[in-house]
Amino acid sequence: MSEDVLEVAVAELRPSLEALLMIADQPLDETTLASAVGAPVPDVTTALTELAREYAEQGRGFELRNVAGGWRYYTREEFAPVVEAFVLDGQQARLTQAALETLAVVAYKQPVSRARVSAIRGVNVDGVMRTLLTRGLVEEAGEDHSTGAHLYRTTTYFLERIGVTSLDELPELAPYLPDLDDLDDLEDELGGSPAVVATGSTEDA
Amino acid sequence: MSEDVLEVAVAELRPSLEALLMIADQPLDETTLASAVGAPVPDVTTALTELAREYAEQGRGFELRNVAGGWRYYTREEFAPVVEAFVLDGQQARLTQAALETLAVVAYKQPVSRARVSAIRGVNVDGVMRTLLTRGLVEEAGEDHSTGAHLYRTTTYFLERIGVTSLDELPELAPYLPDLDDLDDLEDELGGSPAVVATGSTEDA
Amino acid sequence: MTVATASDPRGTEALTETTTEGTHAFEVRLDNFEGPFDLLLSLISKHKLDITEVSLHQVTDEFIAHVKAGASWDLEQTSSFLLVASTLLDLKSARLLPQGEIEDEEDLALLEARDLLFARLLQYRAFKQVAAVLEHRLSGEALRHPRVVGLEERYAGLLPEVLIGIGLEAFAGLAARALEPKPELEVSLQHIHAPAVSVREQAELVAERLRRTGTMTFRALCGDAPDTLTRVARFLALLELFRENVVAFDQVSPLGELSVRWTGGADAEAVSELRIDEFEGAPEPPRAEPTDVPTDETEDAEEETG
Repeated sequence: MSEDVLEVAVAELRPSLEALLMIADQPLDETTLASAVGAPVPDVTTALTELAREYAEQGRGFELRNVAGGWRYYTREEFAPVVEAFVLDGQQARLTQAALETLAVVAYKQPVSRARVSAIRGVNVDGVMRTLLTRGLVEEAGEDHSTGAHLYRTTTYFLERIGVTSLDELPELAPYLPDLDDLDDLEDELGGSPAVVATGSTEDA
Repeated sequence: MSEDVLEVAVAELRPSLEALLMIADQPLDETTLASAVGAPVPDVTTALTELAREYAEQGRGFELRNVAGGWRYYTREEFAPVVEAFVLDGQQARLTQAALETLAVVAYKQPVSRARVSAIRGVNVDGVMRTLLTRGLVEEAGEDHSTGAHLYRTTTYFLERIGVTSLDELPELAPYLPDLDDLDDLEDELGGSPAVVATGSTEDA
Repeated sequence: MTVATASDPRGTEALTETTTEGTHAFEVRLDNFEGPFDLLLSLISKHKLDITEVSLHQVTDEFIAHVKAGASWDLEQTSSFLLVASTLLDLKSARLLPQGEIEDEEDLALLEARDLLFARLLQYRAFKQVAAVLEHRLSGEALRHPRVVGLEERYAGLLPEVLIGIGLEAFAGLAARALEPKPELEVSLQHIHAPAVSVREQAELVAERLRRTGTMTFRALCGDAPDTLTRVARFLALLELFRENVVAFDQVSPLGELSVRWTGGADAEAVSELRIDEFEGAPEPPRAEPTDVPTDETEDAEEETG
């Protein structure tokens, strides 16, 4: 492999695209993909089309589709019943530990960007945030003035599910925290906008 | 397709699994998958193994792996540069030598007290253990009956991070040790010895 | 390491502000040794030796030199090094005696102490080796990124009601734990503010006491030490006195009570004539010099007196 990741050898174009699409949590357009792998857009388009054809030929359970200009993996229509049954069977009712933690951070830090939640949790939270959005527990809340990053807050559905009527009813964090001063330092260190600590700051959440 | 989703035809077992794995936001174990597709667990295991082999043979940019008790799609190692340049989420922070050694002792001696780990490493491990706890690599596992000391063990996340399904897959410690029996005796002797732990330990010298 | 701060709007396209780890991504890899066993092992392997009694003798002086150079380590670390140093010195001094059969309790205790040290060294080496295996696995694994993608929209509507499953208190606890400042790896700054303690002064005090009483336990010698640093200084002072051949150590069981015997002259002058090196440790800048191994080579040569 070339040391310059921006020049993926032709033979590796397809698997590189597969890798990118596998972790992308939303459709990716050809220009974005082309710049990520450092190949010309027409080559990327060809490669994507071939991949899609290959998956179909091999009867894979997923397909690669271009919807409204963006490419993304979808489950194949034929297997929708299996997926539906799986989704319906209740296994998915519970949130994963990662999702719960992310939700907790959003609840107490809102409005907050994904980057900030990632920094706090020490892991990338893109996928988990998407899950929380899908589940209707979290919603977008504008953009950060300085960075332009999307901000997120909890929803009324979240309040309903956790059993309170407003954010003010969430327990104070202070008793659970070792030392709040340290925390402030930490936040300065983490950069980004000044912390919006007040729990009641989003009136409509 | 059969209207009864709980009986996936044999030919459809593999694509059904692919579809489920594609929408899952966490690793799925063989039992869960088997009940979702209505096939016997051994068949599911075989199908998963074959899929994984197929992806490898076809040089896909992703792989299917059984890690920490569940199957999940991962991007293939070779394409890490492309993926990392794209997601910008940085790599997992490297662990220090101290953290690695402490983790190794916990992994092989669990459940184990801090004092015992300290005795083996010859240095205090309080700070390192806290880091490992914060990182989710280690968790508390009750208390020692006789001493009341907190015990620690590794987590499922640790297994995930080192890419194994269970602790059994860790390399044997024995080949690295001249005589394990002697050491067990030794450890009993050292067990919970405060010698190298407390700040006042110089008095024991 | 790819690092983008939260305020860096790079990559605002499809994946938006995906950024980085928390502050704990910036862990420092110290060149210091991970404790006395680590140091011993590196000294032994530096000389391409196997773990034997002879190799222990060969590295004893170097080990002691490192302990001295490490006077600005944190106190716990220093004391753990001193424990091993005392065993090494015991062994080395024992070898100077005519070799023979095990004569008394003392010899037996020394043999036990030696075996214990061997066993602990070997054990530590084993864990160090598997730690390397873990590191290899961790770094390999970090190159694979799992698919963590939310459910397709078409199925989202089918999802059952979310079950948060934990109470409000537990929920707040989760948030608190996530927001808790992450402990940096133990780069202790304690010693920077520790008052300087003169090893020479302590040596004089210790020597004077021993000369009067003949034998004292280390515990008793340190009974009036106001802090750990002073205890460490007294221990270092003892090592110096040992080098000057005016004290001997007795330790009945490994990690047991250490008693110190005066073997020097009986008159008070014996004390004042002693040559005790002062330790650089006193008001030094923080953070020990990062490369203690090679630079100490020359010092070692001068220290062949032990």
